[in-house]
Amino acid sequence: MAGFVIRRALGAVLLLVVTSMVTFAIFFVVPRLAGQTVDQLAAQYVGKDPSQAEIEATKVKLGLDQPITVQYGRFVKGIVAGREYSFGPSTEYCPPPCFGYSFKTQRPVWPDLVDRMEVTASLAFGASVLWLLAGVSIGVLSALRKGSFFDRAAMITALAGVSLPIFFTGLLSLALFLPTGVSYVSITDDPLAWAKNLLLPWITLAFLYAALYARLTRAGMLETMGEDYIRTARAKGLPERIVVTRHALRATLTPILTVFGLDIGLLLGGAVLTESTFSLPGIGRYAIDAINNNDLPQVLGVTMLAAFFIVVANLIVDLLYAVADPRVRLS
Amino acid sequence: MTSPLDVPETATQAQPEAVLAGAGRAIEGRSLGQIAWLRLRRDRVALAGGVVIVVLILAAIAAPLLTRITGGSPTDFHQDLVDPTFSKPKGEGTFAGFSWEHPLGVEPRSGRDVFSRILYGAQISLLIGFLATLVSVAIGTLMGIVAGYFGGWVDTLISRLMDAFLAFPLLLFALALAGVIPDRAFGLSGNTLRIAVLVFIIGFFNWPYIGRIIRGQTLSLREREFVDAARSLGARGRWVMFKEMLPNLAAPILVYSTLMIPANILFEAALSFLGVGIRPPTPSWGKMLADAVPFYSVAPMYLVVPGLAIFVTVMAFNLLGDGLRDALDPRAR
Amino acid sequence: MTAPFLQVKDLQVSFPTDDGLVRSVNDVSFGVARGETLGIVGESGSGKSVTSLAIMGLLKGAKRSGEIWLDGISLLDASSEEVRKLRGRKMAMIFQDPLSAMHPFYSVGQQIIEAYRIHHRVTKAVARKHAIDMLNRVGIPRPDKRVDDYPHQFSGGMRQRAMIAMALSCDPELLIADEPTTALDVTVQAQILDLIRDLQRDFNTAVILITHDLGVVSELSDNILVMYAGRAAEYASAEDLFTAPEHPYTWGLLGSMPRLDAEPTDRLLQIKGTPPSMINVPAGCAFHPRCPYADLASRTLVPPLTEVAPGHRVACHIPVEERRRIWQHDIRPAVEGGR
Amino acid sequence: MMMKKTGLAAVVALALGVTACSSGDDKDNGGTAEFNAADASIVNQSAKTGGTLNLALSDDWDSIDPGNTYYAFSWNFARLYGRALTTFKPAAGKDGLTLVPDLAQNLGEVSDGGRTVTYKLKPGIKYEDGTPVTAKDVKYAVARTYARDVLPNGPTYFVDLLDAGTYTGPYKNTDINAFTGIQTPDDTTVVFKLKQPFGDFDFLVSSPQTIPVPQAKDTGAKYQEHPMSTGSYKVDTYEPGKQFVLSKNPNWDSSDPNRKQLVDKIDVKLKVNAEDIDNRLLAGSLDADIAGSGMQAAARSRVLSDPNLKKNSDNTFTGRLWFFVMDEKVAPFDNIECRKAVQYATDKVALQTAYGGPIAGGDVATTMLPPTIVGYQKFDLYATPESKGDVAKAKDALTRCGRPDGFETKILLRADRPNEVAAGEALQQALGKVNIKAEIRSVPAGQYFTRFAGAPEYMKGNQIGIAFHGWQADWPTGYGFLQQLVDGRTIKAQGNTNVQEMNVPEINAMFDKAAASTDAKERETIYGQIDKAAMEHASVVPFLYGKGLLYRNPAMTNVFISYPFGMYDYVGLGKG
Repeated sequence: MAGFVIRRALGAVLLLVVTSMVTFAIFFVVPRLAGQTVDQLAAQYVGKDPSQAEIEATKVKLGLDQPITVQYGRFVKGIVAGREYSFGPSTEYCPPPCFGYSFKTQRPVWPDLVDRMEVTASLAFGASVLWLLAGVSIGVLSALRKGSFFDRAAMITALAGVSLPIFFTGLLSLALFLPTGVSYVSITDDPLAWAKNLLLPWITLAFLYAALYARLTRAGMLETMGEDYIRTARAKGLPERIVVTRHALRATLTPILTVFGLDIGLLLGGAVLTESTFSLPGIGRYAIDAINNNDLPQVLGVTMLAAFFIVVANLIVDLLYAVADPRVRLS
Repeated sequence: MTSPLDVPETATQAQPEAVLAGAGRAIEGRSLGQIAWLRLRRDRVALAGGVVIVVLILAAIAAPLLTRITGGSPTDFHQDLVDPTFSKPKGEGTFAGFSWEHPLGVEPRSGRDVFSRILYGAQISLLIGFLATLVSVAIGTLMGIVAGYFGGWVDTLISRLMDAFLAFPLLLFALALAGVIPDRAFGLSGNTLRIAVLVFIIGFFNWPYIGRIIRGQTLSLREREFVDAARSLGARGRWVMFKEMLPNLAAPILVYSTLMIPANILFEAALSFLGVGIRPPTPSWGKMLADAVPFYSVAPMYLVVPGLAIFVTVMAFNLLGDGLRDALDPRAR
Repeated sequence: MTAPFLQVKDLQVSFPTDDGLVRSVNDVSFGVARGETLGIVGESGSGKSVTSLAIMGLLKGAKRSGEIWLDGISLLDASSEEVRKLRGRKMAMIFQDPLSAMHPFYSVGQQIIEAYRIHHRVTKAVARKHAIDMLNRVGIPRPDKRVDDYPHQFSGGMRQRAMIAMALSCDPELLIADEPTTALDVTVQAQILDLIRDLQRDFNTAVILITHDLGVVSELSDNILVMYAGRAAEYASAEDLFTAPEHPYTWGLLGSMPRLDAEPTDRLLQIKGTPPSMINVPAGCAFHPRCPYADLASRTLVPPLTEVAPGHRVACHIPVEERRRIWQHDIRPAVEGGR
Repeated sequence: MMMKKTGLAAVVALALGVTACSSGDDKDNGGTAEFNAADASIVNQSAKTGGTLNLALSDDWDSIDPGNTYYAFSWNFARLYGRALTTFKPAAGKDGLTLVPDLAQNLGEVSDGGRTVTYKLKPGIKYEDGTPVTAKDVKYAVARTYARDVLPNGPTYFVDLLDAGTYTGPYKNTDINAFTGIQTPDDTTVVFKLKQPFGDFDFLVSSPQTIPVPQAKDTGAKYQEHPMSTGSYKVDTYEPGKQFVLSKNPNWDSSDPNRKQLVDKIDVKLKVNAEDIDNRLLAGSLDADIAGSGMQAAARSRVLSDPNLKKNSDNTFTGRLWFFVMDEKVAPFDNIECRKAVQYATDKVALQTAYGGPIAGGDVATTMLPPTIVGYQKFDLYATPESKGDVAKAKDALTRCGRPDGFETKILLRADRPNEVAAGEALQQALGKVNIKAEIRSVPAGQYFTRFAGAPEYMKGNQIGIAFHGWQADWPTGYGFLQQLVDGRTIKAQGNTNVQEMNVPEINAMFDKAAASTDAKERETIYGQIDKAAMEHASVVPFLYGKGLLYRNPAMTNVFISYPFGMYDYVGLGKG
């Protein structure tokens, strides 16, 4: 087991390193290939009417004068060990994980990300509770009453759910229920307002995922209910209730847990569309703004954070899977 | 006369378990495709999806004809039909702006005909949906077969690659890439280039989904006798993969292609919604939704119409895809 | 003589499907007494497994008719809750593939304990003790350790032993073993069969042994029912069936028996063609497309199951004398020549 | 491209046909709440103190460091916590365009043929911590804006204008004496040394870049976390990207005629969703939208259709001009007749409707100078019926251009600005009627001026004939508005704002003449001439004088539109 954990953890780290390289390459190399010069990039952050000298100075400040390998090295060093940054008269140490300072706002990226994290996490976790409850229970009921009116209605609704773009359901629900829009209130400021404001985004997001999970659960449940060991359980004389809960559900939910972990990991890296639709200042919106502003430290920070969540979610899921499924743990 | 219980070359072994799978086929002489079609024909919901898709495709192709009958070109302004102060179509009520000439109303600012924009938007959505799927399926199938067939380090490498792809925040990358499309590249320019790049981005980022499925199928196919037979006859890897295995993968490829098209249509809509789609004034559904955002309280139908267009299209493909899967793989029911 | 412990009369089982009603079992009758073993033999789809599941009440969505009496209780008339209480306690079942038949997430011990505690109000500790005893009983070494292992940690044979321990944990009076040895290699097969025989003796259990392999039932069974396409083809005592089989299908099965003393591949006697689809059963005698002796009657009329000797019933259109002649002159030498 | 605006009130009143004669009269009586009341009068005049002023911004602030900010609202707001040498008179209507001394005792004393401008500081002005403000602090404040790698946001007028050699700011060389652009003979005298005369210099020093900064407290890019206040309020808490709170500055000189200190606290929330701002405004939990850019469609329609709400709103000029330019270096726009064809073909009403209509978009424009800028004169060189375009005249021009069958070109605009895209599509439509086939090319806003429209090489290389442009003056005079747009000597390889590459020696000379003139009236006349001359060149198609619908919480007191900034004046507000 320890070997397994270490192996998976090493794999995760490797994946993160690869991700960071690819991200770096995409955001540094591709714009160059598309014709953007480093001068133009730097000029974006000098303000109005920059002189060549000012552009050069800005390039030095942003580190854009260095070869890409050096820039990448600095980037990695910042994350691992932190970096020193000059603010004119003062120099400040940016502690790890240091994703650098935004070209545009000149604020360190990491605290901003942490800030945004609260919004995205609130959105993701709130919605996930709803969709797990709704999706799994509907999926199980559908599977148990396969072919019934409930099953048909639920599955058509679920298919509709996965067929609706979230920005459409989001906007529609805003237009119908909350034309004034949503504004995020921190849970620490006012938990009630927090929940009230997030309710609509939660439901919208949960609708999509609940639809996915209902389909997934139903399929998994049907497959499990056809397994030999379910027949064995019945042959032992177990009441159907126990067959369903202790035997079928346990086996069905384990792979769903995997999917769930990955979905949460993906969402924590920024619910781009949901946040855009509801104007929620989360990681996803931050990412879009960063990309639109060409703000490389922000882009790198947010991409790495998103990749980190996905990779860590993967890792946790793997480990949880090992806990849940003795075949994985003990082989 | 030989004894009836002798062992003729062609006889099936009386080890009964091994032959069950082929039972239906041998006796009824129906191909898997025929069975699937029989099943599909009974699935009214899936058929309805198929009919909607056919109608949509025809409508998209015939868009110039259809719009000539109604409101004209998707880019013509009719600002006499909009109220400039409130940025909404003239008239009262939810369906303000709807008329015979403009059966789905007009845009709040420009007065452009929504119906024709929807039809022309269908061209973009369907085109990108189909082509991107083609790209995904091509890459995914190739990688999946190679990984599944060769196994070993090739499989490990490709599988890790797929993991890595799934670990990337793809939407962000797609946004970043689509945001830097140059004006001219690969001998293409303008919207042709944009469509090509969108197809590539969407297709390229989605191949691991189908790749995983094909890999799994290949792994199980590899254990089947006919592959062994081909190999023992000296067939080389490429031959076995593409002449022996590929035809047997047709069913899953068909099913998952059908299910990928709607996903890709949604992806395109999302990119357009976020502002990196086709250039104006060419209409696309996602862009229409994005355009509707500031007006959703004053001109709600402007939001609802493109949203429903996406919904109906995606739903139709999903229904058909589900139906196909049920028909081709009854166990998945 | 009183009614046997298990009495099945004119059992019919049918499933509604997209392609119409499929009749998986037709007019099958048999009885099994305590301490007695019935072997049911047939290819896949012959209805043998469906028959056993019909007895257990484990068929979902199937229509059953006829009669099934277990120790004086009519299983077809009893409520599903009553039948559930009988399952595990009065009748138990062993399945073909113990790996897939045991829940992968629970230890072997947990699964035996669960089976025991459903029918006995005892503490977990007591049930655990019982589980260890049962594992010991079925010959699993160091049962106090292995009780906490998971199914996938057992070897195939051990798993089947554990499965048997689980099935027998509540002292059932009827044990149905559905292909208990198919998934095992030959030496282990023999051990498991020995185990079943020993346990049957100890517990005085009625056993139904279902298999496609005549070899398996040959030594264990008192009576043998050969099924084909959902119908009884031949029903006889084990001795009669092996010495004087009367149905061409039985002959085929005899010919295809793998034996320890022979190279199996080159001397197997085989039956031409494939088993019929239950969706589209051939008219008349279902076996006629594969039967070299088929005549017009075979193709049009379903042969009735008729008694040709005491306790020996056959469903075949070939006149009795003709059958016996073919057996004696053509088949027997071929089969025994193989021996 | 961000800055301020101004209005010549009398002209404005004529142009608008509203409050025609009231602008001068009402302001002392105080206006009552009615539609557009704050445009020409001070609404709810009151000296009542106490309460909290709640403001919100849907965006992020570039910086609240007075030396590092370039938004109009920010320059307006910065006056709450900092006093520049001059500022605008706190008055409604055209009076508000009047420059008055603030930190200085008087407006600039010009000497040395216009190359030296001297200001005397008012005595006794202190920072929030009680330390006195000295002339050196003003010098330092300007000097630090030279460090563009540290403080990149502000404008570069001082860098361009002051005679300071290759000075690069006080961070690499901390000796402030190295900066020769400003001399401080004593603690109260600030002497600017200019390379050449600059007529609007008093306007220039009204920018927050002259708000004094004590060198000892300067933390460079981090100074925004706590700028030292000289105004009536000081920054209490500042959470970047979230909010900040201002409270009364106890060391503020209460004899300051330009400010009030009525409310106890000013609370600013950042990154609040725009719909939510409107919603809270209407609910009264918010007093004003700090950006002053106008309400969104939903709230707009609510306000305009409800008289009780409408009376608390003002439809004001934002000081912006929206226009298209034709690159004179890209064929066929190197031919003035082809440019005129576009001028005549353009349907400005269609553009107006596309850009948001008369309330949210603005008034149809025919000149480059908006009505709220000193120097505005009304004229229309390319008049068409109802401003809806004239196909016949356009075709005539095309024929004269030698392109009777039209031509193909491209329209460049910013993809992430829906109004802009809509306007581009409207122009495309109008041009299509005269067979000018224009393809729309949309690019990311962030690099519009560094890489696309602002890079002549890109324009020429990609044969971009037409580009969208929007402009707001850094100070409300013709020079402040026009110089960066039409002075041919400002054309540069990137960051170019003279996108049409107009380089006409006569026009360039007029700017020099205006700069050298010490007579404000004469300057005003020249600005009008420049506007006309530029329009005659036909490469700029102005179509909208930007407007927005602002909403004022009826509980606010002393509310009026500041013409220089095109939004409510923030320094005198109170709560009733």
